[in-house]
Amino acid sequence: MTSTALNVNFFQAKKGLFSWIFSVDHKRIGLLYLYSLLTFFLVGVTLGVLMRLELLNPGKDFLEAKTYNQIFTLHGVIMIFLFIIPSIPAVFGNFFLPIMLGTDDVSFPRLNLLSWWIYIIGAIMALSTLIWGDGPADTGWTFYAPYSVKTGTNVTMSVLAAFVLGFSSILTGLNFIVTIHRLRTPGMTFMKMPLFAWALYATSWIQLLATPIIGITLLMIVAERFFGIGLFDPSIGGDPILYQHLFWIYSHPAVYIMALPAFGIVSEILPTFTQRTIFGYKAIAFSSLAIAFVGYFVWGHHMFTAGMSGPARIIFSVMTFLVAIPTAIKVFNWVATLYKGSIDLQPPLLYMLGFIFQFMVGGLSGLVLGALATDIYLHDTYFVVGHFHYVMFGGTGFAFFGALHYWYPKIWGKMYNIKIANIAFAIFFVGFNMLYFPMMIAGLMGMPRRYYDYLPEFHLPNMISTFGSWVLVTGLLLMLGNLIAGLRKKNQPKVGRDPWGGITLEWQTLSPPPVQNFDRMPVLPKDGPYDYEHKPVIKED
Amino acid sequence: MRIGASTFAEGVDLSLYIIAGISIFFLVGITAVMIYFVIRYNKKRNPKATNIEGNNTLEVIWTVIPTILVLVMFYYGWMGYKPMRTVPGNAIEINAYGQMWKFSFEYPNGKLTDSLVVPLNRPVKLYLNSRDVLHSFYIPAFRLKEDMVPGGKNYLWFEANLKGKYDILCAEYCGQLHSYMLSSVTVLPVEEYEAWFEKAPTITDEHPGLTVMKQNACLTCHSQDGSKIIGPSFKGIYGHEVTVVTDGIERQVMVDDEYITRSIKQPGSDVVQGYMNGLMVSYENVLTDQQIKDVIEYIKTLK
Amino acid sequence: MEHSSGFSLPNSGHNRDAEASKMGMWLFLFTELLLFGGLFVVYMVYRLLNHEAFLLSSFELNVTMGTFNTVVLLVSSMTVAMSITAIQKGNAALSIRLLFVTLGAAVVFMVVKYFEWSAKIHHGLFPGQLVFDNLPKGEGLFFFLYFFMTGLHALHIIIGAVLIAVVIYRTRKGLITAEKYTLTENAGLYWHLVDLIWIYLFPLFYLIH
Amino acid sequence: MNTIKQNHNDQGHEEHPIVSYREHLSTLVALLLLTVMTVAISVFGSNLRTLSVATALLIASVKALVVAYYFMHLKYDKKLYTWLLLIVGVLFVSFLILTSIEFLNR
Ligand code: HEA
Ligand code: HEA
Ligand code: HEC
Ligand code: CUA
Ligand SMILES: [Cu+2]
Repeated sequence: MTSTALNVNFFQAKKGLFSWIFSVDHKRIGLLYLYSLLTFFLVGVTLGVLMRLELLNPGKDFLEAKTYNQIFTLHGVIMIFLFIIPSIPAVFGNFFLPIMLGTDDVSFPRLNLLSWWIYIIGAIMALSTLIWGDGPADTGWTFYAPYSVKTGTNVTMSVLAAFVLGFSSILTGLNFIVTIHRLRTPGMTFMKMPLFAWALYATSWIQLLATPIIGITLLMIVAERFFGIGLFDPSIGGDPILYQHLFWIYSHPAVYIMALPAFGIVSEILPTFTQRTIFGYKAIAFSSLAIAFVGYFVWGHHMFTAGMSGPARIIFSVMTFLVAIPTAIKVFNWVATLYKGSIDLQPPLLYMLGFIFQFMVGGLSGLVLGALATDIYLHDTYFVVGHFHYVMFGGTGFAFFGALHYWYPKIWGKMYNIKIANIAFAIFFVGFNMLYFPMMIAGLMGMPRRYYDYLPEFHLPNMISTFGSWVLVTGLLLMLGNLIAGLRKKNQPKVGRDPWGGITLEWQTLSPPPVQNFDRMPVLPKDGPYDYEHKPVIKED
Repeated sequence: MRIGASTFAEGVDLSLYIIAGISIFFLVGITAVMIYFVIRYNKKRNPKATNIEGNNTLEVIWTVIPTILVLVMFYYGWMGYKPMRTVPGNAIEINAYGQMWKFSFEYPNGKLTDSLVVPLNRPVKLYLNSRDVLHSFYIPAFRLKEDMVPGGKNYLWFEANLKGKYDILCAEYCGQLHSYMLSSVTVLPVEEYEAWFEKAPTITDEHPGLTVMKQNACLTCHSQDGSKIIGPSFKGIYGHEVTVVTDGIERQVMVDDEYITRSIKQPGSDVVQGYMNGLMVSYENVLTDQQIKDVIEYIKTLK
Repeated sequence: MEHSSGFSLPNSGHNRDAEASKMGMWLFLFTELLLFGGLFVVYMVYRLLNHEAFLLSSFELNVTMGTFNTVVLLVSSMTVAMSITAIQKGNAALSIRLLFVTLGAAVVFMVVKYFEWSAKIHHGLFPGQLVFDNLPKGEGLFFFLYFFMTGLHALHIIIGAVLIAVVIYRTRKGLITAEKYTLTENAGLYWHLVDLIWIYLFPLFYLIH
Repeated sequence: MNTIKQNHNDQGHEEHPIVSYREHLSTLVALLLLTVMTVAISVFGSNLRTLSVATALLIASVKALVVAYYFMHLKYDKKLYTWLLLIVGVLFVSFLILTSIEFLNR
């Protein structure tokens, strides 16, 4: 490594495309992820809006049944594997974990770059199914056998894409665990680590220990399609339910890969905008580990109607309820953090309040699904669709955009228009609830999911939902437009090191940070990362 | 929610109300507290924050209370579900089949139907089978759902307690026309049911081959008018050549009785070019030789 | 401007950190364990469902060859472990020699494997072959799993062997020394994992009758 | 201009005890003995049936632990690694237990 000036920021250090796509700087890699992720997000979201259009009225509107099936599958695959699983860890984890730990990079910078490349390769594989053969898979993102083995669409390629993307996820997780163990700045014990780092730590363990299972499962689907032997087919003694077990052994823990980093974001943003220490640091930190661990033993709740044995249904139902407890603990601690704070209602905090509300709706509807009697009724209906959009989009998605608003000045050294950001949030919030709440109603009325067409009695909720999607589109475009406009505006006043008054280490350095992250030795607050009592004075220069 | 028409509805609805009640209580309560805090402790009103590190008593309280509530939820869920798996001994036993994209039912006396008719206030047990991929047998009004797994031994039972006609839907994604895999269940008073049950199927002047095809869902994949659905259309194929792939080698065959029989019994042996192997399952053990003959006769008439 | 000159962060991701590399390797090994773990779950379930068929099919496998390969792998594990001791003591030549023994063992293992597989394929037991397609219920699963799991394991042997070859090359070049032998250690860990998995594959496929 | 000098020295280099050749050799001998044992049980104890599978797996686990403990240096490394390996083991075994509960009660 050559020596670089301390106050040259990481944007200026080198120029040109290659200095980005082959950069080993964690900040640049984080931004690479951000740009690629947002691109795929827009593709996924466009597919979502198409589906809503088709579902506006019963009967055929403008899509073929098969096309519709391919669209929701691709929508699911993109949103899960390309957007929500990598989202917060790969973008903000990469960018901010090393800075928050007071170091200059992750433990394996080159491996980090490799993860991004693998991610891109996987993404290209997934999207390539659009243009050749019989089009994208039409199986649903769950790839349930035996249909996934029989259909003529490009299942093999989609499945291999998910396999490759899994590797990227594993390598990122591995990198973060080692970084957290090895590179904390002296004096930062585990109990003085920011909660975002804790959340990433728990997440990384899930990425590491759950992803291989889906990898091997998907390989078996490929082998089965290749040799046509019916590994999950009863005609040679196999069992189709076994595939579902293997799939969910990964995919349930994976929902916590999506949720835990978002919890970390909330735990960062709340103290900053209340200017007080977080309530119950230890409870929040350890509940992440508890969720990660217990989350491994609940996968069966996706299969209550699949013909599982009685005892298994009961065990999985109990475990599902137990995993809700640590989440409840977190919610209570967050709300308690607002108590006697000095609250500054800026856009990032708005997103967090939206997060807490919507995540509660999603999480509590998860409890409805966790109970045996009600799940028998609601399984594979739009109630489930409502549930997971509330937790994934209303939860993690909102946390992602909140984080973007929070760290925006640090990453780019500029500021967006706060007023427009607030308005965009309001539209976004209203649109979101208008889009997804009616889905839960439709589900309660008994409308199954993955339906290209529906009975007339479900018309009203579907119509409202489609209108909601248009409101949501408006909000999202306004939000992104505002953020982009903020970057392009010339001659704005420079934001300082610490525009929001936060005290975790990233606020002690320049905005944007220099290549080596710090231009002076960061100072740890006396009692833990949120010790606003002894708020370090951050000198501008 | 729809009105419940089976004995399970009460238990399911009760657990739904309990869980939803507790949930709404927490949702509204927490949201209200949140909004109150945001207003009460706004920067303007409260310029100086008070640092509170935490409170162990509170942590214990809000761990224990949700744990209890959650176990209550589990209990009601379990109690609502338990009767679904305890089948009374005197239940009427019916075989239910799912296949792409049609339900069919076989009554103890051999009667075949594609919609279900059941007596009021009498337990009925369905054995769930699938001929191809996963399906799920869903009657919202009965609060019942159970997957049809190929080779599986899944079952369900119910006792309808309200007269009427209710939807049956397929709730597990099963391919192109999944959303059209619908049927209905009619609940009749016992006497009417018995009269229906004894009645022989009405004789129509429909071609027997067409009846066989309707009963076996052939027409969900094969059209009679030349359009392509999942499989090739039957229109005008008899007596013409088609290109098929046999063990990876393309060849031309004449569509005759022998070829059609083979296509029905071993659809994988000659796969029509441009179509996917494995979608059509073998009907070797489903159709009798006479029925296959009828089908062939009928295909001949489609010019 | 007030910067402390010559300032450097106490911990850096760009420094050489032997402990971090080792930790990374262990974490990677965990993922490998669970990759095979998924297959073991499949194996267990299908064995529960098709008990007799699995017993019958396992007679097709050659216990002598399996035992021989087990011994080969165990010996090679020891030589890798010893090569670390050698390099720690500064004896590069010995370390290289021991690694060559390991490499030889890998080749022997693969040759034996080749004979086993070709015998099975000769009998038409490979998925897609005629005999395989007509096997009774359950036996097909056994052979599918046999080929899938031992095949994946063989792939790991090859990767491990390449890794060891790299270590040999770098030791020769003097890039691995008594002070700096992380690569040897990590290659060793990987190789032991390959051995560890075989320790389970062997009884599950060869010894269940 | 002020610059950061990247230092290339080792970070947290811990002392590594050197394991003797002797210890490795005796480990191998132990492993070989265990192998002979399993094969013998399986070949000569065929009337034990399921029992023999259980013992075979038990012996395999002992072997695996020996490999991990001596060859893979867990004995000399930080306790952290042993703990992590145990957690992974527990996790995997619970997957096995949960799935077998499900399939045995069908
Ligand atoms: C971010 C992703 C995410 C998260 C965090 C969750 C969280 C939870 N999920 Fe969800 N889930 C999905 C994503 C997620 N889920 C997806 C994608 C699917 C569908 C997959 C598919 O089939 O395609 C799904 C499906 C799904 C099912 C299967 C439904 C079916 O198909 O039949 C079930 C059933 O139990 C379930 C339950 C739960 C529960 C109990 C939680 C819990 O963790 C929630 C805990 C949170 C709370 C409880 C709220 C906060 C707490 C309070 C407000 C305090 C008060 C609380 C109490 C009194 C307890 N989920
Ligand atoms: C993070 C995850 C995520 C997100 C964010 C979304 C977002 C959306 N999803 Fe979601 N969805 C899933 C994950 C997600 N989805 C998953 C996993 C499934 C299950 C798939 C399966 O069954 O296998 C699913 C299934 C699913 C269904 C059920 C399909 C069915 O069962 O038949 C529907 C139906 O309406 C739907 C709708 C939408 C809509 C309207 C959005 C909206 O959020 C979209 C909102 C749109 C905007 C906010 C604006 C977008 C901007 C533009 C349109 C401009 C484009 C501009 C340019 C390209 C320059 N989704
Ligand atoms: C799930 C869809 C599906 C169902 C149901 C189905 N088929 Fe098919 N069928 C196909 C497909 C796909 C092909 C073409 C591939 C092949 O030959 O296997 C085909 C091919 C055929 C052919 C050969 C057609 C030709 O043009 O050469 C005949 C005859 C046939 N089916 C008859 C039937 C009959 C009779 C039934 C009902 C008892 C039936 N099929 C039910 C999907 C289906
Ligand atoms: Cu049958 Cu969906
Ligand atoms: Cu889940």
